[in-house]
Amino acid sequence: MAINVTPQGQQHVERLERVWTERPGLVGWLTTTNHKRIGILYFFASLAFFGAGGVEALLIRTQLIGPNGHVLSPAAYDEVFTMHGITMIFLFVIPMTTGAFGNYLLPLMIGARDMAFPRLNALSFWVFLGSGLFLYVALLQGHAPNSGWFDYVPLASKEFDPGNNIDFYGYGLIFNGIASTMTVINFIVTIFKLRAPGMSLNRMPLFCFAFLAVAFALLFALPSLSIACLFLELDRQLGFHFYDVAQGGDPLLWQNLFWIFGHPEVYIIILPAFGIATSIIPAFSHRRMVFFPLVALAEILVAFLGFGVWVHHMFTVGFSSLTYVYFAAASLIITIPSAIQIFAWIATILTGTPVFRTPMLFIVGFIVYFIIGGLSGITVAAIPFDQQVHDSYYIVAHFHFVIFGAAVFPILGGMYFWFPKVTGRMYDERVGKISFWLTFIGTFVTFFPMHIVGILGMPRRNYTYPPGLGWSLLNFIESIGAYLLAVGLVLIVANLVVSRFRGAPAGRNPMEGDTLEWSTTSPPPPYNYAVIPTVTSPYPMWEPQDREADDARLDRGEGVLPEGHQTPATTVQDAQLDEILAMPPHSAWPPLLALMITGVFAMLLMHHYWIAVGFGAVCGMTLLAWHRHGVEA
Amino acid sequence: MSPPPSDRMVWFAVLGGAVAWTIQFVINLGFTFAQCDQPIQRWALPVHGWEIGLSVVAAAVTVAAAAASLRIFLRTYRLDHVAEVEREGRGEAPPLGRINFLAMIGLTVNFLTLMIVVLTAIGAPLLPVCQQA
Amino acid sequence: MTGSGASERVHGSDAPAPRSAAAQVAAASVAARRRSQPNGWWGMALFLCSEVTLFGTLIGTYFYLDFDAHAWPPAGVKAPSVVLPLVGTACLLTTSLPMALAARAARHGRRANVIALVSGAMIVQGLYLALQILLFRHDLRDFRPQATAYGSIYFTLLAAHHAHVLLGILLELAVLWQVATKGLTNYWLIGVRATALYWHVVNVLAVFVVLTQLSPTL
Amino acid sequence: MLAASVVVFAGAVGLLVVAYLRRGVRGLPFFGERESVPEGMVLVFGIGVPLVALVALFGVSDVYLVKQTSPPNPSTTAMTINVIGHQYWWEMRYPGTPVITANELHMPVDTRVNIVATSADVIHSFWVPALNRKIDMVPGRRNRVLLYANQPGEYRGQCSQFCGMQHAHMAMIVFAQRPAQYRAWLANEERSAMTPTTAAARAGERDFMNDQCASCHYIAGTPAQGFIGPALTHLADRTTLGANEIPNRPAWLAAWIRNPQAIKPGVRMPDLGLGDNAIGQLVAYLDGLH
Repeated sequence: MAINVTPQGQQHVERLERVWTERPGLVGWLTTTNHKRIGILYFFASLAFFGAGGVEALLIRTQLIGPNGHVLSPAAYDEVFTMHGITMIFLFVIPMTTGAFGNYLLPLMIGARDMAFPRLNALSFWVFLGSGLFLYVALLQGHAPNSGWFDYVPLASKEFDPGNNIDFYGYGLIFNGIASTMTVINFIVTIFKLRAPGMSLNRMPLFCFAFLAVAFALLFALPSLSIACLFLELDRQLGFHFYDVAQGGDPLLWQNLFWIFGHPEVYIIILPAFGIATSIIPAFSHRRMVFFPLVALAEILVAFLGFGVWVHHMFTVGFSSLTYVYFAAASLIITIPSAIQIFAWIATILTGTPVFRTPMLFIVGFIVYFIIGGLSGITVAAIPFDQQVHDSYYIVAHFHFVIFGAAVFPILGGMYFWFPKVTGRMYDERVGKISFWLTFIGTFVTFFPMHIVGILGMPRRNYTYPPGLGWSLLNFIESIGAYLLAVGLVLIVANLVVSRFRGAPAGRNPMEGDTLEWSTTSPPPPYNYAVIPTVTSPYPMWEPQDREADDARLDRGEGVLPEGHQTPATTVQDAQLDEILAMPPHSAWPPLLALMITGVFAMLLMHHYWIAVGFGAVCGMTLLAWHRHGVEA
Repeated sequence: MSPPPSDRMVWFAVLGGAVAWTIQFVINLGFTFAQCDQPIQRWALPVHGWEIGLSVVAAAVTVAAAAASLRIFLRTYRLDHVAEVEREGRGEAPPLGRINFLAMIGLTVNFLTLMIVVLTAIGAPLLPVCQQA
Repeated sequence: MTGSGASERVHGSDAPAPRSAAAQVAAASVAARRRSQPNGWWGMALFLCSEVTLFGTLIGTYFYLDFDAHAWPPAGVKAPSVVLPLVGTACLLTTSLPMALAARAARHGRRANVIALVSGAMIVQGLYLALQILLFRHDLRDFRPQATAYGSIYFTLLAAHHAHVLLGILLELAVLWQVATKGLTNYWLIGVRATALYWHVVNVLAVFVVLTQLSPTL
Repeated sequence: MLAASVVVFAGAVGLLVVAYLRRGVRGLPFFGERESVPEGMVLVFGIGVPLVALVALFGVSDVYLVKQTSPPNPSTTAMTINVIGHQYWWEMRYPGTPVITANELHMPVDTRVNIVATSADVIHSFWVPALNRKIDMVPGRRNRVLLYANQPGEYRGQCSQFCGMQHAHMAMIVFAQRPAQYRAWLANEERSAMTPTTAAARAGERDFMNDQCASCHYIAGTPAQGFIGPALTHLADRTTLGANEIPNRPAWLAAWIRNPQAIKPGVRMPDLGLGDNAIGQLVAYLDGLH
C-alpha cells in the first residue's frame, strides 16, 4: 500500500472506501466476512476461554497447595482438570493462533484482501463459538467431561461413566473439529492461491510457512479424533463394541486413534509460536533470519514427522519393544528440526543488532523455555526413562514448558507486537516489561518443581496427596508460582485494554516490521491495500524500491481493482497472476448455518435423533440458499 | 540452466524420502500389530525379514531423492549463486529461485528421513519380535 | 518472471476481470485462460484429503481389530459374499468417465452436455446406492453391529461410504439445478469440476472399502 | 542425560547473553559479519551435534536398555504374583497357593518376582517407583513387569493411570521381607479364616454372611465368596484399609463400615446404614481375622 498518497492516488482510495464500506453495528459484526473482523472475534472468544481455563488451573493449584486439600470435591476436581485441558487446547491455543493471528495476519502478509473463502471463514468462527459454548454448558450444568482430555476408555465408557459428561466431550470435539477443518482448508487455499503476484514459495514469509504446516497437520490429524469420538458415541449410545474387550474390541484402539491426532496436535500448538517468533526476531534484530530455507523446512518437517511418534504416549501399555523402536526413532529425529530453528533464532539475534522490547523479551523467554521443554522431551523419548516418569508430574512439567512456555509466550509476545497494527495505538512499554518478568518468573516457579515432584513419584491427575512423601513443599511453591503467573497475565490484559484507549498513536510501522502488513495503515482499511503490493523477497518492507513502485502504481490507478470486492488469484508455486476473484461481501448465512449445526449436536446429545436429522436437513437447505445467493465471478 | 528440471522431478526430490519412510513405517507397524497383538498366533510372519527388505527399499528411494535434489541444487547453484541469495532469504526470482529453494529443502528432508529409516533398520533386528516392553 | 512484472499486469488484458454475473462466455473464457486450478477446486481437493484420511482411519481400525481377534469374522458370522459388492463397485467406477467428461464440457461452456453427462452418471450412482442399501439391510438380518466389534466396524465402514455416495448425489442434484436455472456461470462451472473431483475420490475409496469388506473371503 | 542437557541449556543461554551484551554490534566476535559463520552454526549445532547425541541415546536407551527393562522370561524368575487392578484397590493372587489378598504385596528380598498385571475394570497402572518402572493394567492384556528388592522394607506404590474419582487414593504397600518372614507370612495366609471365638464376633460373622457383605467380599473357608471387593480372609494382619487410605484399627474400621463414602468418596462400597451394634459386632469379627 502506498506510503504517501498523491491526489490522483487519493481518488482511487476513495473509490475503494466506497466499495468496501462495512455494515455498522452489531449486524455488521454478525454478518461480517472480513478476515480482520473475524480475527478479532476469534481473539476475544478465545481470550474469554483462556480466562476460564486459567481459573480452572488456579482451582487445581489451590486444591494441591497442601496435602489433603479439600477446596474441590474429587468429582469437581476431575471435571475441572479435564475442562482445563480441553479448554486450553481446543478453545484457546488453536483458535487463538489459527483463528485470531492467522485470520488477521495471513491475508495481510501475503498481500491479499481477504481469505479465499470469506463466508466459510465466518462459518468456522461461529461453529467454533458454538462448540465452545456447548462444552461450557456442560460445566455450568455440572456435567462437564470428567475422564481427562485424553478420555481413555473404558473409564469413559457407559459402564463406568453413565452420565452425559462424556457425551458432551464426544460430540463437542467432533463439533469443534468441523470448525477447525473448515479453517485450515481456508488457510491452505488462501496461502496457495491468494499470494500477491511475485510471492513465489521462496518469497513467502516464514510466518506463512508455519501456518501452512499447521493447517496441513490439522487437516490430516483431525479425522482420527473425529473417528475416535464417533466410535465412542456409537459405543455409548447404540451399544457398539469398538472399545469393549469382551466383544472383540480393544481399549487401546482409542489410545492409538487419540494419539494419532494428539501428537500432531502438540506440534499444531507449537508451530504458530514458531511462526510468530520468526516474524518478531528479524524485526527486532534488524536482519533476515539466518538460513531462511532451513527454517522454512524445519517448520514443515516438524508437522510431518509429528505423525510418526504417537505411540511414545503409550510406552507403558505393553506393546512389543519392536513396535516402540519405530516410534523412538522418529521421536528422536523430530528434535532436529526444532534444534535447527532454535539455533537459527539464536544466530539471528546474535549476529543482528537486537532491541529487547517487550515482544522480543517474550520471544527470548520462549526460546529459553522451549529448550527446557525440548530437553525434557528428549529424555522421555528414551523408552526406559519414560516408563519410569510416564503419567507422573515430570510429564506435566515437560508439556507445560512446551505448551505454556513455548506456545503461549509467543502468543503473548505477538499480542504486544501486533497490538499497534490492530488498534493503531502503542502499548505501555514499561508495564509490558514488568508483565513479562512476572509471567516469566511465574512460569518457572510453577512448572519447574514439577520435574522433581514427578521423579519423586507423584502421579498426575490426583485430586490430593498424602503428607510425608516430600511432595508438600514443592507443591506449595508451584501454587505460589501459579498465582504470580496469573498476576502477570492479568497485567498484560490490563496494559492492552488501557493502551487501547490511552495509547500513543502508532503509525504504520512502529516495530520496524519486515512483512507487508506494516506497509498499510494501522488499523488496516477493509481492503487492506489500495494497490496489490509488489513482492520480490520474503521481507517486502526491506525492499524500498518495491514500496515506491506501489506508490507509483497507485497514482496510475494500476492494480487497484476498484470494481467490487476483488483480489487477484495467482498460481500455486510461482505466484504468477492468474485471475481476478470477486469476494462475497457480508452474509447472514454463516451464523445461521452455525446455529443449525449447534441444533444438530444439541439434539444428538438429548437423544432426539429425528429432530437432529431435521436440523441436518435445514443445514442442507441453508447451504443451498448460501450458494444460490453466492457471488458470481 | 537448460532446460529447468520438471516440476515432477523437483517434487520427487522434495518428498521422495518422506513418502518412503511413511510406507516403511506403516507396513512395519502393521506387521508387529498383526504378529504380536493377538491372543493366539493366527499366522507367523517373517517380521525381521520384511523389516530389512523394506528398510533397504526405503533407504534406496530416499537416497535417490537426495541425489535428485543435489543435482537440481547444483544445476541451479552454478547460475549466479542463486543458492546464496536463497540462503540469505533474499528471494531470487522464480522459477529458478523457487527450484533452488526446494532443492535445499529436499536435501535436508531426505537426509533426516534417511536417518530415521536407518535407525529403524538398525534397531529393529536387534530386538525380539514380540517381547513386551 | 519477477513480482513487479506480474503485478504490473494486474489490470493487463490477460487478467480477466469478471463482467456481468451470468455471462457464460466470460466464464468459459476465464476457465480457458486459467493456468492453475481455481480456489473451489482446491477447496474440494483439501476437503477430500480429510475424507480420505477418515477412511484410512476406518480401514486401519478394521484391520487393527482383525489382528486382535481370535477369529475374523467371529464365530457365527459367515464371511461376506463377494459377487454383488464387486459388481456394484465396478459399475460405480464407470461413472468416473462421464463425470470427467462433464468437467471438460463445463470448461468449454457446453451446458447441455454437462447436464446430460451428470444426470447419466447420477442414475448409475443412484442404482449403486439402492443395491448397497439392500445388501446392507440383508447383512443386518445376519448379524448386528451391537453383537461384536466385527459387526461394529463392518457396518460403520460401509455406512460411512454409502453416506458419501448419498452426499455426492445430493451435490449433483444441486449442481444440476443451478446449472439448469442459472447457466454455467463461473461459480457453477467450478461447482461441476469440484463435484467431478469428489466423485473420482469417492469411487477410488469404494475400491478400498469393498476390498476391506471382503478381505475375510478374498 | 542430565549433564548433557545442562551443557546444551547453558550453551544456548550463554549465546543469548552474548547477544544481549553485543546488541549494538552487527556480526560475531572474531568472525565479523560473514554470513557463512552463523549458517555453519545452524548446521553444526542444529543438525550435526544433535544427530550424534540422538543416535547415541537411541542405541543406548531404546535398543540396549530396553532389553534390560523389558520383563524377563517367566522361566528365569523365582516366582510370579498376579496383581489385578480394581477401582480403587489392588488384588494380589499367589499362583500355586490359595492366597488371595489385597493392597499389601508381600515378596521376598533378593528375589526376581514376575508381576502379571491385569485389570478387572478400567485401565490402571502398576508403579512402585523405588523398585522398578511402571506397567499399565489394561483389560484383556496380561502385561508383565519385574519386581526386585535388595533391601527389606516397605515400598509405596500407587496407581499412575487416571482411573476415576479415587485415583488419588489407590495406593499399595510392598513389603519386601527376609525369606523366613515371607514364608511365615505365606503359610499364615494359606490358612482359611479363623473361626470367631467371642460371642460378639460370632454375631458379627452371622451378620456378615447374612448382610450384603458376603456378596462382595471373599473370606476363605466361609460362604463369603464375592470378589467385587477386597478379600478379607486375614484382614486383621493388614496395616491399612481402603487401599492405604486409613490405618487398620477397630475405630477406623468401624468408621469405614459406617460410611465408606465419607472417608473415600466414590468408592464402590456403599453406605450400608448399619446400626452401631451391628457395626460393633462386624468389627469384632473382622478384627479377629488373623
